[in-house]
Amino acid sequence: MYSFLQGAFDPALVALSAALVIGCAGIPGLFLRKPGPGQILSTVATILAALAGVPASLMLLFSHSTTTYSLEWGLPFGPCELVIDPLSAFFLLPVYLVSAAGSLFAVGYWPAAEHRATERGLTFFYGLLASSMAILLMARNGVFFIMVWEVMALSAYFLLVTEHEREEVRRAGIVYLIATHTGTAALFVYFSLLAAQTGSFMLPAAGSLSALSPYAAIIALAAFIGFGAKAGIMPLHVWLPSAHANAPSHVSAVMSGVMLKMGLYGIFRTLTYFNDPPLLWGAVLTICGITSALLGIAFAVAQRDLKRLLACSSIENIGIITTGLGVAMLGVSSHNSVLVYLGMAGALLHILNHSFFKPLLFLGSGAIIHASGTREMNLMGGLGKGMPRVALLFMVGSVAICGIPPLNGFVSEFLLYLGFFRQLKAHSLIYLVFLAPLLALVGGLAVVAFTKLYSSVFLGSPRSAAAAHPHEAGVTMLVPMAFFALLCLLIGVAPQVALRLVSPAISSFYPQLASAAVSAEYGSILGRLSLAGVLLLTAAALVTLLWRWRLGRSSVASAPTWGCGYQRGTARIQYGATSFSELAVSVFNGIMRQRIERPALTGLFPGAARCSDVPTETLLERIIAPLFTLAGVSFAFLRRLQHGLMHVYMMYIFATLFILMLWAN
Amino acid sequence: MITLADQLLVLVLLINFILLGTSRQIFSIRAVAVQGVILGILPGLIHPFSWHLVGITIVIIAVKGFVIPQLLGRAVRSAEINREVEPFLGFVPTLLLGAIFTAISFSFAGRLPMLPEHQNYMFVPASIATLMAGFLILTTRRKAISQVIGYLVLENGIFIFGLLLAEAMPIMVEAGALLDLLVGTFVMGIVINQISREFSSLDTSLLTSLKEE
Amino acid sequence: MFAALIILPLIGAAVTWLIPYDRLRPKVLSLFALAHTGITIQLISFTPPASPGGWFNLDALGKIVLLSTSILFLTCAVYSVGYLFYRRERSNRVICVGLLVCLSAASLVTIAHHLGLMWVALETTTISMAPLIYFNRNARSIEATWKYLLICSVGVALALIGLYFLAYSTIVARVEPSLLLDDLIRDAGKLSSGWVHAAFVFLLVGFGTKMGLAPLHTWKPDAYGEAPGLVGALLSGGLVNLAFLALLRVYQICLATKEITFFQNALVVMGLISMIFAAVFMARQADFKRMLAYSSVEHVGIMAVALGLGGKAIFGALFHILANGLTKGVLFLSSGNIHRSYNSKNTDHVRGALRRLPWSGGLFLAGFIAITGSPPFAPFISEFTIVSSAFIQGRMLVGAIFLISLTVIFIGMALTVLPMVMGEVPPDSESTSYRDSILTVGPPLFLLLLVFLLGVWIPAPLMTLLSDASALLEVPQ
Amino acid sequence: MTNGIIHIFLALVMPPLLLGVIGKTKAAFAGRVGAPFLQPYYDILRLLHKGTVFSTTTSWIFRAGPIVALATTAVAALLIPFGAHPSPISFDGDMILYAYLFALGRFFTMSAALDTGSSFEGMGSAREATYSCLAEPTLFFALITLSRLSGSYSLSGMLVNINLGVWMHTSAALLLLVGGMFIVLLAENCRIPFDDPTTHLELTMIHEVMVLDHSGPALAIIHYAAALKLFVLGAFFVHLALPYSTGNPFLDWGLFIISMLELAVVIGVVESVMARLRLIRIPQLLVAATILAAFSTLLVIR
Repeated sequence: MYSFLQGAFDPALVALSAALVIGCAGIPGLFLRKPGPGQILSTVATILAALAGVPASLMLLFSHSTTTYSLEWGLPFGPCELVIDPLSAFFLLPVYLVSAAGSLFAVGYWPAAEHRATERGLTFFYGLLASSMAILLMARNGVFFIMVWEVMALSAYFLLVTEHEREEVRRAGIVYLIATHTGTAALFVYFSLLAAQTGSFMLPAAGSLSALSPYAAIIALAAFIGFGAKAGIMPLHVWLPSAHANAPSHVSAVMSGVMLKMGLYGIFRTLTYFNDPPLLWGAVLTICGITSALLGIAFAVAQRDLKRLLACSSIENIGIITTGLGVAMLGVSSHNSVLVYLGMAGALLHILNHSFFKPLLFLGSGAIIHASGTREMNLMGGLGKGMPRVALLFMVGSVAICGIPPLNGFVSEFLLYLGFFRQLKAHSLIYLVFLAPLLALVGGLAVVAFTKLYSSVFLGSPRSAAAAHPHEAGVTMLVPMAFFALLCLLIGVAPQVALRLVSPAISSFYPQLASAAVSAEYGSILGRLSLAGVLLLTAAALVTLLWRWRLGRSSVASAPTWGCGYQRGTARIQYGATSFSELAVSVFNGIMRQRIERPALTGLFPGAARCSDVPTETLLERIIAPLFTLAGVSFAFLRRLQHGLMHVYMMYIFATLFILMLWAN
Repeated sequence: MITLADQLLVLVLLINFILLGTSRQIFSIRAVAVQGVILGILPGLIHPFSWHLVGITIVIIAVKGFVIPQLLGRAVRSAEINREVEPFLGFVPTLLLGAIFTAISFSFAGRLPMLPEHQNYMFVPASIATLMAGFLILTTRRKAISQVIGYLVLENGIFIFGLLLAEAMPIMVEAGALLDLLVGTFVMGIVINQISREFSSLDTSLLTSLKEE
Repeated sequence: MFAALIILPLIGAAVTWLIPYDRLRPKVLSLFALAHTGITIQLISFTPPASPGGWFNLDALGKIVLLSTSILFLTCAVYSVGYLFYRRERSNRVICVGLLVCLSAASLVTIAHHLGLMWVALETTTISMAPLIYFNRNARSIEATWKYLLICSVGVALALIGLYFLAYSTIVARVEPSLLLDDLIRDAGKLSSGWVHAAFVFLLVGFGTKMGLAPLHTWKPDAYGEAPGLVGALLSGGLVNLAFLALLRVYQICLATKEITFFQNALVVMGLISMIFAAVFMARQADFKRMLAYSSVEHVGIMAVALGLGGKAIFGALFHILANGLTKGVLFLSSGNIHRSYNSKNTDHVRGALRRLPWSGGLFLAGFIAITGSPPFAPFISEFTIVSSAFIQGRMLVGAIFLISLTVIFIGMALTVLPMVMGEVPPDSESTSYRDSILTVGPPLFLLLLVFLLGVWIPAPLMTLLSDASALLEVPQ
Repeated sequence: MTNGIIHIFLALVMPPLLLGVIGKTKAAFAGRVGAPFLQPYYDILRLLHKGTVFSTTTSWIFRAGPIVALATTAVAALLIPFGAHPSPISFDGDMILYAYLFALGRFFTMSAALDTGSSFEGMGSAREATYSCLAEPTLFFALITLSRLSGSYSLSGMLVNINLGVWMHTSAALLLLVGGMFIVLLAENCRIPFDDPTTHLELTMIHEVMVLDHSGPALAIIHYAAALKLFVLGAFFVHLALPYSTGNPFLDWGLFIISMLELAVVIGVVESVMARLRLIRIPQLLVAATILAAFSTLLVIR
């Protein structure tokens, strides 16, 4: 069937033009006098492009074909090729889906009429970001890659500082910009050394480089720093929480749902070059991955800012994906194809899943902030009554992100677990199995984090006046969320379909693998999983029926919650977000540092006082910021060289002359 | 003739030391003037007579010997309350350094290949020594006036070297010399006078307000 | 044709001197600048043969510098119409005349193939710029002028004696004594190495001072800080390139003498030192014009390193002449607008420029992004070429220092620029008469568009020009 | 087929009996006669006929809580083998599903508790969340050990495999495992020393406090679900601790029922002789359990 359709038209061309359309979608708005139409226009264009782009990339994915376009450009860096292979096609899917959904969400969330000053720029850079990501996946010329990469990074920056009147947004922006620029510097090294190896700036073909060559290690390191900083792998994550927390929500959705994946794509792509990666690489990836997962979710548990919590959980999910990739690399190095398959399948599928439920949650948080006007979870509560639909969709997202059946998050983690357990029969690397309990711990913490999030936002009774009168989100905001929720449920109930989606990408990553047979085997296992899912739903339905029947037969009354005898209960004595996680935080105290401001109570009748505890960015606040201060101080000392004394300036010249003379002879 | 030229060059070197050693602005200005006059005479001694040469000589003597000193002197008299040099480095160390540099420049010149007909001149060492003396003044004297003087000495050093090339590429040398004179006179003079107008006195004008704090 | 290039601006200078109306002068200035650009393009497309005697000749190197200088000058001239309108309080006769004289001298530098003549022209540009730096007529500006003048004159004097050494080496070598570039390159093999080495050192220091390589750069922050925006643009985008051209000439001779290694190493070391200096001085810089000055130090450092690396990096260096010149134009002109509008160049007072001056603020931000080597702007092309060739040549250390200082500089600049343009305008900041107008915003915008264009697409003729030029600087096999 | 039916029948009917046995044991220790063995059944039936009071602050989550809790436990019951008989549903990796089903149930019970907006129920769910996520790794270490011993990736495979022979070989590892799993069993089912189901001081409760606001049929469902959870986890534990099997299928069923009752008695004994721990100590005990399990894993892997 695909072949027939391909006869009809060239999917690669469709995908490419879709990307270009998305990029140009925001431009008309810049020139229109009225604010509204530009936004509508760009949204419509983006959605149409996505509608064309998704099927096109699916075809490319399943047809296992590789299409190449050569772009004419006047720069002296060799030919500029655009190539779409299954790996790129796979990563293209979330780009189209999320960007389209986000732009639809923006119509309700950031209406042009209310944000005359910022809407144009926002729409424009949003399109630029989306299309640059799509084109990035096709770029095969290193220099072109960097250019697109930087366009992506910068447009993300401009989206992030949309509300730059706020100090906190500016800080987040600067941190982000510095981090991403440092990453780009690493990419300079990366592509230069690749060029030194291959003699051209074209990205090497799969398996064309040897990992034993002296530069390979440096190349890998540079890639890890450059791409890992973008992906937010620990310890390169410092920019991530504040950036994702302070961007407009639909932008956070794209940044977290797609942009992080671009960093991962870079790492995937890099690993394909080498035909014999040493064990060390896989080990490093695995360790960094599991560390990010654990610490990321631990930080998430401690957060009190809604979007920060989501951002930290992004670090966790990226960590899980990286773990999967690392395990797969270990499989490659130890020639254990089952491990490769399961690791890659888990990683890729989790990439897909994360780009469904994370945007769902971020969009949901947008709706929440829209309704309650704050990001502080301790001030929310009871929103579920005002906005039941959002609450339902958000519940789907939360369950999915905890990796709980019957939703999609579970499927990818399930594959990883299988991979770990399979090691018990392997000849080497048997200790990988110890990742299973760690991953289980991550899952447990995720449940803590998201019950905290969900309950303190939607459940109970409102803790502040702001949250008292929420309003349901509009259709344009609900539709994208519902769309993602549906996808989560779909993959959760029919995982074997999703597995067919990732197999081509895997085989393009590791051609030696006889992927058909293996995928068939695991397809059947996942089939049993979906059976269990169905059973679960039926069981739930049965219990519900039983209960309804009993409810019908007996009296139903309603009364205020029982205060255990305490009659004067107020909304403030509910368990809030902070108090809920307090116990868990105290257990993991070593990892999560809380800055606790306690007032000093003195005298017999101390006045009113507040106590607050704020989770701290350990790495940023304890290590990096001090380093910057140190550098500033030492530089200030060095700046005395420019002291305005003419004769000393003359001495500089004389000294230079003298030294050069001595050197010359 | 040659011997006379060499003796004059020795005189130039002596003047360098005077400049390094003297503590009075006016005196050092005069000294530079004398040095200029001597340099004006030098071409006449080593080149055959020509009207062109006469012209050059007159111009140089006029400018180096009279115009510049006049400008500087006016600046000093009008704007300088304290007419001491106020060196950044004491006189004795400066003189010692001067001596050392002169020695260095002689050895340096010795190591460079020369035309046989220039072998027994001391043009090269003298020019380099003067150059270094100029640098020494520039680096050890605080005041604007002193630095102009240092610059002039520097130029004189270059001029001496130019004499070696005079017959090979006369236009070049003259252009260089004249342009330097232009800078020396007008621009420096003008700026000095501007400074003295801007800051009522050159003592207050140590010119150190532009810096990184 | 060559004569026209030189004479026309001089005529212009004379005319502007005679014009009695302040309003009229800048317009005439831009008229002559336009004519000059026309001649430049004419010359570049149909290059006449070298003049008899070979004193004047426009080779590829000269073309590149001439092109960038002429474009930059034209934009600054147009800008001056709008800018000087805000400086009505004082006569603009000196500045207009000075600019045109400088233009004439600059063109002479690019076409002169006789080192002595080139030197004379260079010295002329130095002198003609002095009164422009003193435009503001206050204590600070006189100090800046004084330092600029004395240090640059000393530098140029050193260059002169360097030339003398070179000439003397020809005499000693018993070849026909001359400072014609072609003769020198021809006879380079025979010259006596002692003198040649001394000459190279003196020329490097001399032209390096004019160019502002650290630690010879000390005049730069003062001069750039006190001069008006457009003068700063010309200093950092024009004069720097002229001095660099002079250095390129020396490099050519050096290449011919087969003793290039020392010179190259010296260039790399001084270049890296300049970049490190810039990195140190740019962090927490409270005066954004001085910050731009240090950025200029950084970029001459980049050019020097590229020249020292040789090979593919030469292309980067030559392209950087254009990229840096034009981008500096954007930065200085827009910063001039911001300075006018806030009447302060202290970053503590200048806040929220994007709110008060959307265009100038945006241009300044874009210029910052461009100058720090982010695509899709021209400096990225050159800087990436240089870094990559450093690594491809296997000179890891050089590449590493280069990249690290680039990153530190980016951080320093970001911490200065972003707070300036973002956020709210402080309520206590004084309101001035300045408003963005087409005349003050158009020129930098035009430059930015050029920078962007060159960043994504280098036209074929320019490409050939650049490759010809780099062929002149390649080691002959 | 018959085995499947028996399996489902037992899972549906037997769980409350365990509670009854535990109660009887404690009564015996206290020197009382105690409630009849079938008391839990009576309670559940009575509750099913009672009316319901819904708190005004609650939303649909509150109602979903009990349903999901029961549904997940029921599916888990289908995954675990009873005695020598493999479970009706078993496939590679079902143990992971088994572990995560409880997480799902927990998610909803905790949310339901927090939905009431009562500070006590919030307290309870906070504790539940922390302790259960600490218990998580222990279970996985146990699974690893069993999978290593049996070479199978499904619960039936790895549990049915355990028999005296295996005990002979790897007694040390299995002993450690039994210790760890027993702690987890008590913790997950909120028995003493972790939680006291019969206390009346809300401040000290974990599980019981989370269901304060549930009433009538909902409470019945919750009690039944709790019993079922005890049964399911107990079945897992019984496989480790009492791995007897005769060839005869029906004898094996009997054997399984007996050993479950034995387990109930043991729990009863523990509850009678021990006091509830201070909340601060609970994490330490759980971590200790994890360490035991980890050691057993190391023993079998090396």
